Amino acid sequence: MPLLESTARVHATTVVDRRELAAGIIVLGFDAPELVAATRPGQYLMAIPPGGEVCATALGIYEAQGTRASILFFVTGKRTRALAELRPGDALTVMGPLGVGFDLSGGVRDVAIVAGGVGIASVLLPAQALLRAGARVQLYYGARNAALLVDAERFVTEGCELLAATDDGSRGHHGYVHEALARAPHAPDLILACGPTPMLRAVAKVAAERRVPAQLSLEETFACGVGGCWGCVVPIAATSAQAPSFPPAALGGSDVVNARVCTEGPVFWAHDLRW
Amino acid sequence: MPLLESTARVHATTVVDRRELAAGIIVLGFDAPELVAATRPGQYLMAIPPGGEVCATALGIYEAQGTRASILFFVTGKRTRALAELRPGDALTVMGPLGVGFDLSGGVRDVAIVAGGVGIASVLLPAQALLRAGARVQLYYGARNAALLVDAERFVTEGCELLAATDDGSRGHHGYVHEALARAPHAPDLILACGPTPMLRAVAKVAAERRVPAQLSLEETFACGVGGCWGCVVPIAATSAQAPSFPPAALGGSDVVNARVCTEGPVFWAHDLRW
Amino acid sequence: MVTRVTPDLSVQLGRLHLAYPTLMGSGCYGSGIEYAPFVDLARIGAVVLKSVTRQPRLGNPTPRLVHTPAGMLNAIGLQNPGIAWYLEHDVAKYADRPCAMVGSVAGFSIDDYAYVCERLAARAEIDAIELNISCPNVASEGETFACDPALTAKVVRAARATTDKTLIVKLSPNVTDIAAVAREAEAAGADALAVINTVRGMAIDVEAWRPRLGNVTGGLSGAAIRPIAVLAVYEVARAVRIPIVGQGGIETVTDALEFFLAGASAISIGTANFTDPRTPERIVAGLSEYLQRRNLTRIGAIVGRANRGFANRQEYEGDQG
Amino acid sequence: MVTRVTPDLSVQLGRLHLAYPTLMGSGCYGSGIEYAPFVDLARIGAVVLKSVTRQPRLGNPTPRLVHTPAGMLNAIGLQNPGIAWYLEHDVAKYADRPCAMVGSVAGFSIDDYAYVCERLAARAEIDAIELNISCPNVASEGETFACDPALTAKVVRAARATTDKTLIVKLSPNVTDIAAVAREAEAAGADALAVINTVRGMAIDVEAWRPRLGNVTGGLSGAAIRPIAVLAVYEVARAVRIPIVGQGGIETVTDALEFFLAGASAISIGTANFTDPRTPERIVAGLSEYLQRRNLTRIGAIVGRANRGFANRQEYEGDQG
Ligand SMILES: Cc1cc2nc3c(=O)[nH]c(=O)nc-3n(C[C@H](O)[C@H](O)[C@H](O)COP(=O)(O)OP(=O)(O)OC[C@H]3O[C@@H](n4cnc5c(N)ncnc54)[C@H](O)[C@@H]3O)c2cc1C
Ligand SMILES: Cc1cc2nc3c(=O)[nH]c(=O)nc-3n(C[C@H](O)[C@H](O)[C@H](O)COP(=O)(O)OP(=O)(O)OC[C@H]3O[C@@H](n4cnc5c(N)ncnc54)[C@H](O)[C@@H]3O)c2cc1C
Ligand SMILES: Cc1cc2nc3c(=O)[nH]c(=O)nc-3n(C[C@H](O)[C@H](O)[C@H](O)COP(=O)(O)O)c2cc1C
Ligand SMILES: Cc1cc2nc3c(=O)[nH]c(=O)nc-3n(C[C@H](O)[C@H](O)[C@H](O)COP(=O)(O)O)c2cc1C
Ligand code: FES
Ligand code: FES
Repeated sequence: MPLLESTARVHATTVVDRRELAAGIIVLGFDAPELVAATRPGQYLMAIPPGGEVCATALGIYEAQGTRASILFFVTGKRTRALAELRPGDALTVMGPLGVGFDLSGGVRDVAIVAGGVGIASVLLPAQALLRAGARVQLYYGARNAALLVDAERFVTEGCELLAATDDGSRGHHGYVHEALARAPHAPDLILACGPTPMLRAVAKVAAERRVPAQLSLEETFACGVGGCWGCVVPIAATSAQAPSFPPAALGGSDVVNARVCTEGPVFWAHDLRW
Repeated sequence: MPLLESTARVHATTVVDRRELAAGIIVLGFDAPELVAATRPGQYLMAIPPGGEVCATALGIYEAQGTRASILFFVTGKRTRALAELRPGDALTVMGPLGVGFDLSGGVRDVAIVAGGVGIASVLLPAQALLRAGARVQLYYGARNAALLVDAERFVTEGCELLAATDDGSRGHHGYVHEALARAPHAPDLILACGPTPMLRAVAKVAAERRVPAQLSLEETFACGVGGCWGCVVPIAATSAQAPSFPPAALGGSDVVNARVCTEGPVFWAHDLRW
Repeated sequence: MVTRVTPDLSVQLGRLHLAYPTLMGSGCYGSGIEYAPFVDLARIGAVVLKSVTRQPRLGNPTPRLVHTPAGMLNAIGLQNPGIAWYLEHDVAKYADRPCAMVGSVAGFSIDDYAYVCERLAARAEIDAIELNISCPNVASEGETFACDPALTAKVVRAARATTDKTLIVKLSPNVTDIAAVAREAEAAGADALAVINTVRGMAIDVEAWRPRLGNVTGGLSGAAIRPIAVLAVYEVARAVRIPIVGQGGIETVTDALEFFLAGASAISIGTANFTDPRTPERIVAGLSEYLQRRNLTRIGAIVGRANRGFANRQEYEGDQG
Repeated sequence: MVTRVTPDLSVQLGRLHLAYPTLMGSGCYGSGIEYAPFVDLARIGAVVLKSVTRQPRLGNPTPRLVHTPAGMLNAIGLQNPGIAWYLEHDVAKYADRPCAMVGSVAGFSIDDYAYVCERLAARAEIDAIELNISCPNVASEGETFACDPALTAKVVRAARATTDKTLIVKLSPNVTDIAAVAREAEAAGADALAVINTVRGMAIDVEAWRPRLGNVTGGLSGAAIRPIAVLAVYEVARAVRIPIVGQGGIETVTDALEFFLAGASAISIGTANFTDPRTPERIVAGLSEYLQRRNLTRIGAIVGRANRGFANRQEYEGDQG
């Protein structure tokens, strides 16, 4: 049986570093050289929480350098609570890298990255790659308040221009992050975005208005995370290069198919989405 | 509606002391002066594990003095694992004291207490009460090996005579604890026992053979712990003073009724049991 | 302008008025007296008493309980002293009751149900009757009535004829179409429906090679069955007009809200009392807060609102203010 | 004298011989290929493929998944490209399969089932067929066959006529008497029964006041339903002589043993793969250890042993040695 051409594997790793960036926002670093070698910007992994909860949980690959990768997550429920209990020296099993990453080909020079809340976890690697390739990277970074703009300075150190937005005005633009993007004097070549679905919809609208191509990293409830259950779909144009193999005649005039966020995505072109 | 004449209450307490007596055997001390004041030897409490597991868990009241009570437990499953994570300063809610304790009336002078494994948690208070009343107390204490004879010295300090038994012979009698009891040169006035069901059955047999009255503290799977669900029953003689109110005619010749271990017990006279 | 008033949590089930929409599940809460040291019974709606039968029953052999993932199996087997002894020795204790007392009736024939229902309902201490036609733990003695719409109709009609007090009929999830059974119960005169009783299940001791329960099979309750119960309430709510007492795995206010939104007018709490007896008061407090936050003045305002598509319920009035 | 030999875990389901008694649940494991980077497929018994229908299906609207206590609800809605496209584009990928491939057939009429079954079974890459007559997530389009013994008999007979390959019929727990359905499936020619598919359920978003699933209702799987599934296997095992593939919430070797002891000859793992894809290999290792510890030489020795009371199964041989 032909295997998928996949570099994803189960990695039994060890936590080597734990930082609490803000109350309930954790970064766990772990040694996984093969994962690092295989990871492309925008990919994610499935973390298996200790204690055998019902499903593993999808998390962006935040950092990946040398032997060290990390995840950054908000403690929202059972599974992230279990992960938050891990300390350096504890075992951690992850599956990855998974999904398609951002498409950074095409020699883009001027990129706006939009991150909302925990979306920040998926945009460090693309920012680093773009900066390495000599692009200008503006980070539009929104959160409820200044304290939740975690690791913002890190991105500045890497070379990004930071444009913060907070719901309460405690730092940067007072309001939504897409509003800051809409007001930017010149449009970028490309927009990359990761964050809550309402933010992504708003970014897609701004991108369409300003006629800038945009890639959105979507979030859906996952079960398998590897393409086996078809539980995580989003409707996209049947003409998209990311559309799953499907008989065109079956669509009965509709041009929409359901693509798996975990496998065909999580990154889709905004203009392909039919949500 | 007439309330039960019960001194049991919900107590919101704080852990003040945590000791690991052996791997996976924990004592948690907490401040609960009203619980202490109400507790009689052999009673238990329901501990509500942090995290909202399905049911609270029944644990003997190990120590009770002044403002301080404690529980002693073996980490066997989800609920005791959750309790084992508590540290001094953490909140702990308990309901108690519950059940009937040992009957120490009648001026007994020479008592054998038989404890198997975690059964030790329910026999410190009766030992102390008997010693205070001037009785001789022999503690027959069995465990798999010497390391699991936790707090044995504590009982000696209190004034008990210790007769240890271990499955592997690493301390005291090599074999079961009831064998040590069967071989004792003179029979005691009274036997009190707490431990695994097979041990209790063996103790009951020895007690019958030697014609010594015995009180056994039973263990059953509990749900409510307060007499509301009738899930924890054991068959006893309908003539027992502990038999629940039931129409005698209904028994159709049988002399057995099902009594709640949590409420009519957990301590029953061995001669009343029909198990 | 928004005035924050304490929302009205009261509920009407036939002739029975409850100050709070929280009932304590039959068989889980004894006679209520057992829980009096731990909760303020005046802050709950009603205790549904342990089911009583015509003849005394010794119940099933031990073990009667097994803990399972997010739930538990029970097979008590309706241990009870029989209606005669019960009327003589137990019922008088409820004279000064701080909340409503709902008598629960179980049986093995239509005549049994009518007989016990009539005698129990005649007592002033009993405020309403629940017909437990869905106990999964005595099946060996006959078919479960609630698994058959025709039998359900007959037994409800017979019980209905014996009393004017509120008659709640407790349905079983162990059927293909619970709505069909619900319709029969309504047509036969039920004032309200309790949805659901436990789901049939079993656990095996893999070392001893035998069932973990003395009765072999049991009834599954607790959070594990909540999605099954929410759907049952949703389907029954679309089939009948009488109020529903939703139950099955309610542990938190969020869980309770799922049932109200699915179409329950009241809820019942069973297994979650075993986790923490303060569960009912937490849920009542949480319901008040939720309604206040959404500027709603009464619990009825959210009943059945999970789907604007159904038309046969009258509570819809939308967020106010 | 005791010799420790590696126990024989192989199992025979009709004409299908499996090296391991572990199947991967339909709809949970894609085509198996998706899991190949994470597990050694040569160490599992069979992959039951995602169900395929006559016509292509776009499936249900998102959200299709909700996590619930100790389980999850799904409402995928049988998204698949239809049998024609499937035969042309997908089946050939299984030519060099490292384990058995069981095709899963779903449909909305007896004719659908027979049509798809015949075409799929004709392919050499497909080792056996499972008839999914129990999907709870397409009910709006017609009654679930497995909820009706007579319909079950008809659809199984029609499928049986199209192939000599092993035919596994997948039953629904959403019935009062699963044994009655099982007997009909056996009489109509099923070689084995898959017990159980998911339990119908629902979850509600209490802030948005709407169902959490795009399809409103879904199927509950995972540890929450294990007691329900164990009982279903136990009851079916006493009603039929053909082998049973037990499933519903199997996560550990202990869970798997419950199903074998209840009467399953093989087991299927679905949701637990989402927790950890190493679950199947852990269970296989655990079964070997358990049998060795008890001096048993083959998995068949424990099938149905939870209750010595049933007489119609032949595997009983007691602990040996
Ligand atoms: C491709 C991808 C990448 C992702 N990357 C990241 C990342 O890098 N970092 C990160 O933090 N997250 C990320 N996520 C999201 C993350 O996977 C989920 O948030 C995570 O699974 C949460 O798991 P949990 O068990 O802790 O919370 P859950 O229990 O799943 O809860 C999540 C949310 O649902 C709510 N909720 C849970 N149960 C209920 C209930 N019964 N009723 C009402 N509401 C409820 C909670 O309040 C919470 O807000 C990603 C998701 C995807 C799909
Ligand atoms: C009156 C009374 C007093 C008690 N006093 C004490 C005391 O003082 N100290 C004390 O430690 N205990 C005491 N117990 C026992 C205690 O209540 C239980 O052991 C406790 O509830 C364990 O809870 P748990 O969730 O940690 O373990 P559980 O999960 O309930 O497990 C308990 C045992 O069952 C086994 N088990 C659990 N799940 C499964 C499964 N799915 N399949 C097979 N086996 C399984 C475990 O291996 C374990 O040995 C007392 C009990 C009673 C009735
Ligand atoms: C230990 C136990 C005993 C029960 N006994 C009865 C009973 O006698 N009569 C009855 O109608 N329901 C009985 N039930 C069912 C409950 O009243 C309730 O309907 C069911 O458990 C679902 O709710 P829950 O998940 O909140 O417990 C019993 C449930 C449990 C757990
Ligand atoms: C996401 C998901 C999709 C499923 N799809 C199918 C399907 O297409 N056909 C089918 O017969 N069963 C399907 N099932 C049911 C499983 O095969 C299995 O019978 C059920 O989930 C119980 O086992 P489990 O608890 O181990 O998952 C699906 C289950 C899940 C969780
Ligand atoms: S989560 Fe299973 S296919 Fe995407
Ligand atoms: S545990 Fe409920 S009556 Fe004893």
